[in-house]
Amino acid sequence: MLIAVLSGFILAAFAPWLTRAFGDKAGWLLAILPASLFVYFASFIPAVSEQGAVVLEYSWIPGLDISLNMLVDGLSLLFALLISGIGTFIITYAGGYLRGHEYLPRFYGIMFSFMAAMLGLVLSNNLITLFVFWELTSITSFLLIGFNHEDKQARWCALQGLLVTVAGGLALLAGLVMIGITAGSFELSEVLAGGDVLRDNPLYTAIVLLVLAGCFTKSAQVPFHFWLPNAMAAPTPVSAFLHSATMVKAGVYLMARLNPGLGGTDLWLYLLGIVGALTMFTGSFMALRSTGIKAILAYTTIMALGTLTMLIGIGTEAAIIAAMTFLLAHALYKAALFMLAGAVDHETGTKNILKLGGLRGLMPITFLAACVAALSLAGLPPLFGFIAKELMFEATIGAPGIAFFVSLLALASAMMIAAMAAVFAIRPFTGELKETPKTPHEAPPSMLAGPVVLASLSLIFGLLGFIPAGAVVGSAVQAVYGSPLEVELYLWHGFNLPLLLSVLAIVGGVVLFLRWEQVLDTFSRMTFIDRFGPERGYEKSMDGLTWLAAWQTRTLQNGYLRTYLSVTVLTTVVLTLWAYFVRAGAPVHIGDLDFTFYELAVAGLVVVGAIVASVTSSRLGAVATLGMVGFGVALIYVLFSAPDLGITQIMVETLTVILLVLVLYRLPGFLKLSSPAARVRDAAIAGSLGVTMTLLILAVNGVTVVEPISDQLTAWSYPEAHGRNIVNVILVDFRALDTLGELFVVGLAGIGVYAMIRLRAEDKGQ
Amino acid sequence: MTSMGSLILRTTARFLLPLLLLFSVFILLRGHDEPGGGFIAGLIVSTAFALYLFAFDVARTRELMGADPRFLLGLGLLIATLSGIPPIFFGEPFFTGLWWPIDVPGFGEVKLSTPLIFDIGVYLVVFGAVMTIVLALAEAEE
Amino acid sequence: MEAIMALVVGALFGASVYMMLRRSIVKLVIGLILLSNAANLLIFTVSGLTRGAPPLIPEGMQMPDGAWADPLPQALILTAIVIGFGVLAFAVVLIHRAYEVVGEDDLDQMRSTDT
Amino acid sequence: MNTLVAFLMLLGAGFVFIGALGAIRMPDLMLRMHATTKAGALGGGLIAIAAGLHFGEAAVVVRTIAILFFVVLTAPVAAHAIARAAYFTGVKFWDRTLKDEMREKLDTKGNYLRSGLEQPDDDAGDDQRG
Amino acid sequence: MTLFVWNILLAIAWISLTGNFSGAGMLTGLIFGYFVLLVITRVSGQRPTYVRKVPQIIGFTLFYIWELTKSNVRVAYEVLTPTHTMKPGVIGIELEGDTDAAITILANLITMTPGTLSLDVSNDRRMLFIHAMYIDDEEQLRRELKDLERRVLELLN
Amino acid sequence: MNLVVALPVMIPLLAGSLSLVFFKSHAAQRWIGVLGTAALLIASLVLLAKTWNEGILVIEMGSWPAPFGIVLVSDLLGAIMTVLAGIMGFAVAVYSLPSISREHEAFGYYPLTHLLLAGVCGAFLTGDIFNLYVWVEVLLVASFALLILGGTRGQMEGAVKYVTLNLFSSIMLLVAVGLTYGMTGTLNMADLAVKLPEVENQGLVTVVAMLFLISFSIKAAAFPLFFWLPASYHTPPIAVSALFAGLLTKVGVYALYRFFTLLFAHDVGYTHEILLWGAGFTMITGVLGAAYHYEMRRILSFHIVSQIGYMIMGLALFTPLALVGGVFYIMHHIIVKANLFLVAGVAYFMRGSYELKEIGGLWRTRPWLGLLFLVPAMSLAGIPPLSGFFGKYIIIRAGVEAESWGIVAVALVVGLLTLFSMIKIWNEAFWKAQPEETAARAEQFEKALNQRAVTLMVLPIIGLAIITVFIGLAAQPIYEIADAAAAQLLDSSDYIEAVLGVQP
Amino acid sequence: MTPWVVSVVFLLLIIGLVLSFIRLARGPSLADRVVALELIALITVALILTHAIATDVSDFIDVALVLALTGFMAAIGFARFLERGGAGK
Ligand code: NA
Ligand code: NA
Repeated sequence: MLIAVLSGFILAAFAPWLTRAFGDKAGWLLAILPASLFVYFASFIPAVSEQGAVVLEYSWIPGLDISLNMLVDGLSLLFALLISGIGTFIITYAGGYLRGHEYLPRFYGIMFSFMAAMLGLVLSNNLITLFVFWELTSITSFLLIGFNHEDKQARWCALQGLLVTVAGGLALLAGLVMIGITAGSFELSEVLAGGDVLRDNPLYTAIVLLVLAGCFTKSAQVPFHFWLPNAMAAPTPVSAFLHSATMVKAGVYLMARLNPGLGGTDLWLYLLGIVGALTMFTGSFMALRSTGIKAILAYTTIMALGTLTMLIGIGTEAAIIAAMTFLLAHALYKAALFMLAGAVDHETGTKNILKLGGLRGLMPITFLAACVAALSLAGLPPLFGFIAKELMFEATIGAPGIAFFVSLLALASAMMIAAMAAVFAIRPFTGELKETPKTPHEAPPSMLAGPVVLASLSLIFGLLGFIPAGAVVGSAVQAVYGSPLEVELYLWHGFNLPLLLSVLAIVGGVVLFLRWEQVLDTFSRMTFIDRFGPERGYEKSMDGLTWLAAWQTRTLQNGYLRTYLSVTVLTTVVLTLWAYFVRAGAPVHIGDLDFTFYELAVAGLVVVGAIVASVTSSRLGAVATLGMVGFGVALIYVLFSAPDLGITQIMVETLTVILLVLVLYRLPGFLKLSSPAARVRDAAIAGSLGVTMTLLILAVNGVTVVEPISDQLTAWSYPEAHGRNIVNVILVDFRALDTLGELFVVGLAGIGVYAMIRLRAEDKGQ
Repeated sequence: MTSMGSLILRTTARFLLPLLLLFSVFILLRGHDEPGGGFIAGLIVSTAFALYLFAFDVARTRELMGADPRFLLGLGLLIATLSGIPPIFFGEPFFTGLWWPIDVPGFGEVKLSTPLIFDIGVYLVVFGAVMTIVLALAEAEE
Repeated sequence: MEAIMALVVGALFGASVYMMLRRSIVKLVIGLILLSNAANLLIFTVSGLTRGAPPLIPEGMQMPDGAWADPLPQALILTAIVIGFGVLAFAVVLIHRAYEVVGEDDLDQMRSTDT
Repeated sequence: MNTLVAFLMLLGAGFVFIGALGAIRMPDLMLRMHATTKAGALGGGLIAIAAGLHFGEAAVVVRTIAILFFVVLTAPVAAHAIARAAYFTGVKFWDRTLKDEMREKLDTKGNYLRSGLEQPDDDAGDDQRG
Repeated sequence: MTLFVWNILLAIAWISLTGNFSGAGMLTGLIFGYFVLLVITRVSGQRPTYVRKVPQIIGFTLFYIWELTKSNVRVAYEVLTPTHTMKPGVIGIELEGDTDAAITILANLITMTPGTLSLDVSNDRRMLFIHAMYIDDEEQLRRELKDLERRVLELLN
Repeated sequence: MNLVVALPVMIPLLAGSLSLVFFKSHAAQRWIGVLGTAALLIASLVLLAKTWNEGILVIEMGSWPAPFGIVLVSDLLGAIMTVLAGIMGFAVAVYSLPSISREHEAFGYYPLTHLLLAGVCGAFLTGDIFNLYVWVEVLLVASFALLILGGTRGQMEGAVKYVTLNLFSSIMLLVAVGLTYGMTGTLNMADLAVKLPEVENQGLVTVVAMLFLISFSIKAAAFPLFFWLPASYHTPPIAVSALFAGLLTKVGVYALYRFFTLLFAHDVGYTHEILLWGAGFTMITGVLGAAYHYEMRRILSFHIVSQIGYMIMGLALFTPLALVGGVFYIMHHIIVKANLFLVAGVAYFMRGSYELKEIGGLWRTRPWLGLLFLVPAMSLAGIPPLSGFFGKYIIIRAGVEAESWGIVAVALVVGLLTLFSMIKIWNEAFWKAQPEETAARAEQFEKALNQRAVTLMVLPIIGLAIITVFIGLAAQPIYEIADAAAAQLLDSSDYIEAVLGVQP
Repeated sequence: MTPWVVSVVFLLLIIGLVLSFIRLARGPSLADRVVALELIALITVALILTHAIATDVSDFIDVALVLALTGFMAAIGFARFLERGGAGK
């Protein structure tokens, strides 16, 4: 199983090479993998039907509770079959659609990675592994959406899709981690078995909100739906795959997957039910406003995602059955429709439905398949879509608390979708042939195989509902509902409210279709939707981010060294003094005030010298004063028993002065550059550091050290280290490593100075 | 011509140079027992050559030094680092002092040792580094 | 005496930071030199001040006579002085080159790399 | 012996004090240098001798002699260097300065100083530096 | 020859520094001195000719210190009295000696004697310019300086 | 006695000295460059293996027993950091062969690199606080010199800020070391771990801890002390930037880890709370800076800052898992961040600019470079299954467990913004077509491209990318090492016993 | 050594130091400052020697020796600076 899941990644590495090697036939060849995977997954059907769920164990990072365990149950199997099944057709389709395209080889590479990621996502039994694959789908779909990357629009759309889904993904990660910690396990099979632990935990609300943030963004729920139509920038095979069975369904998958663990509460019901219903309605409405064939399909996808979310939220038996049925139905017709749309686009060169017409004669197979798939989309018998729609109405009617609201929105959506299905299936193909950029003719077999098969399946499943019911939908429902349910799918449920609603929907759809151009005209004048929609929100927040980033960076990183230094010094002062007063209780130990007048005088001269150096207006005067301060410091060392320090200080001071003199001779004199106010401010900052240091010394002055390590060093100095100058012995023996480092500092400074002076590259600045 | 044309300074520099050189060796060797050591000695010898540089010019100073100061710098670092290695052949950690006390006439007991070699490395590094800097600066000026 | 030295060290820190906050790169480097001195004196002070007793072992003895100043801080300071010297030699030349390249002694003219 | 040491110390300190006072009181650079160079060097030297006498050990004595030697050797050289440089850069003299024989013989452009004793055919540009 | 003197001098300096006045000390000093000279004299054309006689150096050092003391008294008087009686000026002194050592020693001595300060030697080494505190009696001053020069040259020859 | 503990310091010191002795021979320097760093890498791997097998290793330099002499100590954290330094050193040495100009070589590029590594390894391994100061200075001065190699105006201006602020940091470190000695009379870290708790006024210990915190936070470029980094890191040759990016700030982070687990764990509620706030702001300010910029090296530089926040967050939360996360994050980050700079360098060699607005079309012509960019870029952004994800995951999980919601939220949002700026680079440099205005220059650079040079530059990139993928896919062994390292950090007794030879 | 002698000597030297410092700070020309610095170096030599006598520790004399040897270097450096045309204002 693990190999099956990861095989996509492996093939991805070789796909570009294979594509180049096999040229036009590569699509067929490469499709063997998803096809075999389909067969492989199908082989699990009996076991799953029997046992409900199979967990296959593979370890990965046990220390972090991350495993590669695979959970094969009805839900994951349904998805796995869709992914591999539809994937098979997509791969062949892409071979035709992108024939000879410069990027076809890498396209296959990304596509297989994406497929593998999707499989991993739906099959993972581990929350974190699931997330790993979740993010991989985001990234790979980013690469797919931005496939035509030299087009600015495509890049923008890809980025948008990525940011929205990854933003949600990060929330999801937090939610999943919380689930894992709360439930005490990161294995789905265990988490879902103990749903009450989650629901009773105080973190439950947070978990739900975080997880749903991930699911809603991924599955394009209102108000995050805007990225999805933009993702149409991708080539059609990608759209078909992303929107029918995979990427966008990941959110739905996860909601369904976690339903046994998180569902069954009011929060879940209202959030999913209402957001889903609104999404459903928004999708339908926006579809009705659109003229691009891919845009229409994108909005109907949003509708479908909303529907699924709503159904999972409702969570009744009927709703779950409806959800899984709808899921399958949608995957079948939507993939077909996308591929057909691509075929039309590919052959005519336009996506605008208003510019298409009369293709029936030239593209008969396309037309036929489009009709079947569209009928399923519209929810007309005898297609599988009809069954799904019936079940949906049944579920909305039975929804606890929000039945009226969701039923109403469902009806409205159904009408609009029926209309759009008709628009899609009829307008491009009927009427008189219109002038298009390319001369249209029927698409090649590689591009028609998928739609034809999938459309046929819509028909077959509609007529023979027991096939899907028995094979996977039933198991999937069981997985989502949390316990086994009887699932039967037929076209005819008798005369009941759902049927009435269906009829209403179709009638309304027909009306809308007939007056579509008027409707379109009216709706497209409602531009406020574009101006105030959530996409504006995205744009505004991107602008805000840009502004904030610019403002913050220019403010903080403003280029003024003294700002940097002031901030650094003040941070030092505040943190140190705060701790000094609050934690240490402001200790001050003056100690004995024993000093001679000359010690005092030397100390005073050092201070006065430092102050004079810092205010003098003569550059070399400052250097000379510095020299004096240096001699003063040397005197202090000598006065307090440090002859070596005295000598070193004197030598270093002398050399420093020499260096300064050598260097400064080209530099101009000081100018009074700063204002008096600035000088006062700087004096305050500088003074605060001075006060801090004084206080620190006075505080530490009070600590008596019992036995410093230097006592032992002194004792060893002569007998063990053969030296009478203990300081020198420390330097060359006890702490030779310090001195070695010190040497390298001096040496490095030498090299650095040499390089700086001698290596004068062209000045590339300004 | 260089502007530093003081005959008095040149003469003094020539006179002081050997004295300072000798003094630096003295400071180096006795550092272990009295104030001094490689670092101070290195600075003194650098001062001596800096004086010479001030009195004459870069070319003459380089000529007098013989080796490129950067070589002395590297050599000093190498000596200092290598001085820490012999003890490992006696099963001791790096920088363990090895002592070969020799009664050198005129200096009493001269304690030839790895710390002394280390200190000689220090001396060379300081000398090399300071002269690298000073000469580079003086050259840049000229 | 430690208390007085505490004031000296504080004043040195203050003066050096004040210099570093000027716009002149020359003052900046002088400030750095003072700062280094200040830190060394701080170590010297907090380790305790001893008069007239350098940490040297007289001939014929195994230990210093009577009291002696703690040699370890002295060794540390010596190392720090040398390191400071190396670093400052670099800094001194750096400002020299920065001046040559930028043509100004004014730090405010050196902002092209930040934003 | 102690008295001698004390005397030398006091004398030395006195000279140093006078030198410093001169540095404050004298009206121009050259005159200040007359004070500091001599008084400082002698003062320092006397105290060095005092130290040598005080300790009385050979090792210390030679060191104090070395101090004396170096002080006395380097002080005039430093003074010369500063005075010469200051002169070349046109330092202001006290307004009661009587004459300056050097000014007209100095070619500041090439820092060339003539003696005024040259034969007309002497090559003025010939530099005899060693 | 001069090199050998130098070597001896360095050896003396060495034993002075080490305080080890033994034959062995002298030997070590000679060895180190030799190495120092080895380093120094690799540059040709600067064979030192400064010093010939060690005792003369010592004698002259005493003279030097004496001159130093005199000059200080003079300056001290000027500094300590409230009014300035100086008559300063710059004058040129013709030089007789022409070795580096002679000129340098003379110039330094002049700096250390009362009221005079060497400024510079002309490039042809024939004239020493000095700053003097009192040039009211210029001839007297020149005479004194000539006398000093004679002593220096005597010492050196 | 464990000689191997000192080898990661001694090898680069020797290599550096030798390079200086042979400063006239470029060939010798190059060979020493590659062989020396390779030796360092091997030695550090041996050290890690030995530390893993035998526990904390100690060498008493000069045979003087702790706490009197200086000891080098290799615990797992130290050994891990050393290995990372070895990897970086070797990768950059190879990368430098074609990318560093002859002139730079002539002026000490190789010895400077060795000595930088020596300083870094010394800082990682030393068990003595003053010795740490010394090594920090070594690496600092080496970095100064590397930073100005080339002498452009930008380098000079950046260096003035870099030098000033880092010197201030060093001075504060020195002051803190001095105060510590004044309070305890010892410098040995293990000894301090014993003696600091004996100081009567524990508040005073906190005060000194603050000074260490300031100093190391400047080195680590934490908020609000990071200014030096974005001002300078984008100015030197790219190989140098990569080395800096990978290693330098990590020394600060390492020191924070060492000090605030071993020495200053007495007032965690106070000190680590400050660290936590710092971590949060560091993440945010850094990532916003990156969002603002359009020059690759500047973007990457600000990301260094931002990522430091995660590492400090691991320390600040101060739970076992958080420390694991922090250690894991450090390991991941060093590899990834350096690699990004290296990739940017290759892009530069192909297009002649680091400005995103001036380059493009790389994905079209050089898809392999795109993949090599994506690996570290996505890892940096925390995209699974690359190394960065697991680091982030562990830290976030630790944050959730500690119920520090604020910092978790910040960490997540910053992850998103990191992705944003990585994608910005991707979109502009790789996806966008080469802009017309700069096409001529790009063509010129393409023409001048030397295939062998590109190969040499790409090899280390591939190597680092493989490590990134490996840390991700085979996270378990890395996790185990990080876990053991964190355990050593949390329980100092092993460290103290290994160094002082007595039970604390 | 008699304490009062030491005190007087210190006093004179310290006053000298202060006076030189005033000259150092006031200038006016760079040469004046350098002369003052020279003098300060000399006074420092004297102070160290006095301290050695006062504490009876001869080791401090080495410090004075080094200072006597190298103290004039700063002056030479400044002189060179002046001659090179650095107009230190
Ligand atoms: Na005179
Ligand atoms: Na970094």
